Amino acid sequence: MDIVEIQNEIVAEFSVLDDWFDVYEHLIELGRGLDALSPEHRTEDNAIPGCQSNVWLRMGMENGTLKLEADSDALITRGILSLLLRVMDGTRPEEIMDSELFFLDETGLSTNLSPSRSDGVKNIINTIMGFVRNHK
Amino acid sequence: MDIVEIQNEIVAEFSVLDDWFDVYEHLIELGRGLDALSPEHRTEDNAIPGCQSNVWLRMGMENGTLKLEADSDALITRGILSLLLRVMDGTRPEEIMDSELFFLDETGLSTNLSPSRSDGVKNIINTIMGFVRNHK
Amino acid sequence: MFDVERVREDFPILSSEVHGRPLVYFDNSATSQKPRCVIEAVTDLYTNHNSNIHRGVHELSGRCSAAYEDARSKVRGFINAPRDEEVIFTRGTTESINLVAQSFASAYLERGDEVIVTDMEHHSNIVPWQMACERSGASLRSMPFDDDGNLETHLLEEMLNPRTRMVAVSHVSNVLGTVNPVKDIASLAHEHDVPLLVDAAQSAPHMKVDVQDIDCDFLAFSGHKVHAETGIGVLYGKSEWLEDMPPYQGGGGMVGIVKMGGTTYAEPPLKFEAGTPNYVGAVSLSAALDYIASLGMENVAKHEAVLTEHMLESLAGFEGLTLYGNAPLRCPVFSFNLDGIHHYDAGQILDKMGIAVRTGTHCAEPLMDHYGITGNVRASLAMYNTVEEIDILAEGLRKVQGLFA
Amino acid sequence: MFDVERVREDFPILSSEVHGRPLVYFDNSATSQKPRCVIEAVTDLYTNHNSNIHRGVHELSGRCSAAYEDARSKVRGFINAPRDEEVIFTRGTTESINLVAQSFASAYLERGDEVIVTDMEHHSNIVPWQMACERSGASLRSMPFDDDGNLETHLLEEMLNPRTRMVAVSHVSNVLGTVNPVKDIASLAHEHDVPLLVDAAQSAPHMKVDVQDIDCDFLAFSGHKVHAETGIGVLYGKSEWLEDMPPYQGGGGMVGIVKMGGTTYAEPPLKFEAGTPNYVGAVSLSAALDYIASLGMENVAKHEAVLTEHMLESLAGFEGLTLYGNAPLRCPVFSFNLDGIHHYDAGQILDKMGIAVRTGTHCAEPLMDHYGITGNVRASLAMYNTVEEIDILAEGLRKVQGLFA
Ligand SMILES: Cc1ncc(COP(=O)(O)O)c(C=O)c1O
Ligand SMILES: Cc1ncc(COP(=O)(O)O)c(C=O)c1O
Repeated sequence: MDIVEIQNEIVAEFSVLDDWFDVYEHLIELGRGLDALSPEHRTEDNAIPGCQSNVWLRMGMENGTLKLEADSDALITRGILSLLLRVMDGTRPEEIMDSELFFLDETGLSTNLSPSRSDGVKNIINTIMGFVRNHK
Repeated sequence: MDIVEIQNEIVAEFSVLDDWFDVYEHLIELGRGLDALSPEHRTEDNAIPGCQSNVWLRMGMENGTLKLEADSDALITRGILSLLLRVMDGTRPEEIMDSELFFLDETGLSTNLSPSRSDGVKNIINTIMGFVRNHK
Repeated sequence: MFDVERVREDFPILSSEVHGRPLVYFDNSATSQKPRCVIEAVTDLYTNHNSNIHRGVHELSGRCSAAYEDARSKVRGFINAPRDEEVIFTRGTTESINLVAQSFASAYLERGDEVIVTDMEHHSNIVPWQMACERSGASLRSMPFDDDGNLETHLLEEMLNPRTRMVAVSHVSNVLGTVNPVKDIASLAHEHDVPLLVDAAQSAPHMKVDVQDIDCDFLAFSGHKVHAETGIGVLYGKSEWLEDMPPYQGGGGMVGIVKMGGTTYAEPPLKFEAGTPNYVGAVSLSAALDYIASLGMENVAKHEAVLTEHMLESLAGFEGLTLYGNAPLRCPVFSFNLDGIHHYDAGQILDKMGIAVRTGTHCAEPLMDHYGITGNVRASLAMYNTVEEIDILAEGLRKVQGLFA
Repeated sequence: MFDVERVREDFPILSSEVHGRPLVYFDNSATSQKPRCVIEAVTDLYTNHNSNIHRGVHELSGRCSAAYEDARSKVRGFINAPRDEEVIFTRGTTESINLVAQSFASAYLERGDEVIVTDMEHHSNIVPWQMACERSGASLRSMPFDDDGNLETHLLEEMLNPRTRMVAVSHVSNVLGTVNPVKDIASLAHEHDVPLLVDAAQSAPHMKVDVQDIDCDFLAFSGHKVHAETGIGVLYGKSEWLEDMPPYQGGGGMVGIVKMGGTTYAEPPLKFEAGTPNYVGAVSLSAALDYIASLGMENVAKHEAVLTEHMLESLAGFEGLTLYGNAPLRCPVFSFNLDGIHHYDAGQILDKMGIAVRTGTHCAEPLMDHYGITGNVRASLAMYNTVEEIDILAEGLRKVQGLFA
């Protein structure tokens, strides 16, 4: 699946959820499923500033694709991180840069998250995009 | 005339004036009639702070009555000073302290003067009253 | 009597909905909501009277100057200060404390001197002192508190020494709700000839604050936390200090005579109010204090005592919840964590139910360090909150627990 | 096109009467009036959205945080700053300049260094530098101006020397209306590696201010002078300076990690915004800038050019009147005296005719000293003033002369 197809899949997955309660339940479930970052990588250097929970990103390149790991101490944030990983981990930088990141809007997650929270997500995405630009 | 009678006289004098224009004309006339304070008495020490024009007061006691001299570089202010002199100069401290100072309100001068200007007049009166209290 | 439903009608925002649910506003320690009379005072000023103050010769300027000075008198009465001249308008508590820390520090703080704060302070009563200490070579000491949220005031006696120059303490903790014994602290400090600054940001909305009764040397609070506009605050200072202290900011309004070669300064309070002051904010504060007076602070306090009791009952029996702070004397500020659930997760879910709480460190990291936590959930109440809203919160917390179970 | 009558309808206060006469508001340099949309933005915020910003987890806080940061972007656009992070919200011009004077001074000013201002500055761009010089042992130098109100910029070249650390100049004089050649001053200062601060308090309401075109290092202006609320202002600073400079005030919102033993600071702009910022003021500024944009600053300037021409014609032929300042490039600020009539006397009579002017020194005593006067009468115009109002002023001045003849 390419980056568009994965996002469409996520949009479809969220479209069957009835209300915010189900959405959050799903995010929590996704958050539970996210692999933890080992403590030695939860460093100051890997931390994203401006989020209301601690968020750590570990980024690298493997065989020409982005290797992305992420963690947070808050479960809902982990759920969002798991979606970002699904879309971007293992994807080629060019592909990431050439595509729109539309799933947050189309799932309604960006309006569901209040502005200051989507600011946090924006910081995370900006950090990833910065890395990606430097490694294309 | 005692301090009440003088004030009544002033109130009567202003009551015949038709509008603010006449009132100011009269104040200016009164201002012109006020004796100037000689330059050596227009000192920092005799200056009243918080007025929008320079105001100087020279106070002393003569035969048990208040000796009041005053000046300003603005003519309307001089007019008001001349009224204050008429009421208080040559009056015994006890008499000043025992009487109401009602002429500003009853002539309408205190509403005619906008709040910040009557603040200036208030400062002048407070300064005089302070002196009077210390010399009764 | 205090009729909370009638009071609520005075606050337009309280009838709004958030995420389709009636707003339950429990973030009052961050900022308070405004009664209609405050909003209208602002509108009226801009619509009918607006003009800059400071010796304007014209009518509008006179009106606004008078309104500004009336507001100062109103504040004087609110905190029972002896003189209007002891009331300085600032942007808020933070600026008030910075004013003292900077102006006081440059006058009195020297290398080796000490300033005492407490471990439960808001950053705004820590960082200004750290900066002042750094500039002057003084050092900062901090009074600890126990797990119930009571200051260990018995330690103050031995912390005070001939090098102590200032004690700065919050009247009420913005996390624990503890009402600190500032009156005792003042008398202890004064025995050592040390002045006391009281951060009244969290007490002013809830109780009668009396600077003469406390006998503090400085006291700071924010307009926006007592139902006035944002951008206005107060510093009370005893005249003897204000007259001695150098000015804080320079500019229009705070001067005597200005020459390039040297400038003389106005008397307090003007000496400390450089530039166009927020006279509209001051007028809104005046309206807010009138509003509080019309209800009666003692009635507000009585109503809030009922809320406090209900909240404590509700949270005490709550399984899987840790409440921080349990002081005998407290204001309606409650902070807690649900076991195993991140405060941010909890806050997000509560938000979806229309319940506005704050999560995180509440600008009190040393306090969080005391408990070894990264943050918590804070529900802070005001005069317009109700027992029913507390029940909605409890219900909400149970839902949160369910979601994360 | 610019229809002044329609514009006037947007400003509720302009239809009011003072002393039974239609208000002629000519005190715009002191503060400007507010269009309905600004007043309504404030009301709307307090009625529907109000909450403190800074990492609030709930909806209202999110809305206000977003509105605050949007306002920052709006300001960035208004002054054409490269980055949002270069825009700091303050209480007003005075605080902006004090921020630079204090924070910059503690980082860069040393004994023997020099700061250059001008003889036509507002006290708010003099006294902060005097205070900074006094603290650091630096000295203040001042660029003179000629009787027409033109800065003697040819002297700047020789005033600049290796000890010069800052040049601080007003963009537009608040007494003479002179538009100073800040772009030339910037390039001259930069040739000597000296930063330039521009006091744009009086230019921002009247002309396009472009920090990149000027290439200034700092620029300050006040919200209340561009039709926004009182209590909000702006400091623009180039990132390289802001990153280097130590913080100004300490408190909530401007920190990284706070420990009693030491604190780290946030990045700019937050580093310079301690405490609850005036987010409502910022939102009102955003609304005011939108309003100005909807009219088009170039249209405002064109209308004001017509007013300026009419005023100059009116005053040039006026017998017994001395006009101060006659610069080729000017904003609609006019100050004058009637021969033999004290400015305060004149102002009081004009007030009675509904004409609001300011009298006195206008916080510019060194300027008054240049002309050897104790003050003058200032008529300062804004976009909503009309040619007819100028005629009313002229008529009023004749009446004043009559009264005092
Ligand atoms: C040129 C100039 N600078 C600074 C100021 C000070 O502005 P504020 O009082 O808003 O801080 C003014 C306002 O009068 C001014 O005209
Ligand atoms: C105890 C305490 N001190 C100081 C402050 C800072 O107040 P402001 O942000 O209004 O300056 C607060 C507000 O959060 C507070 O709760």
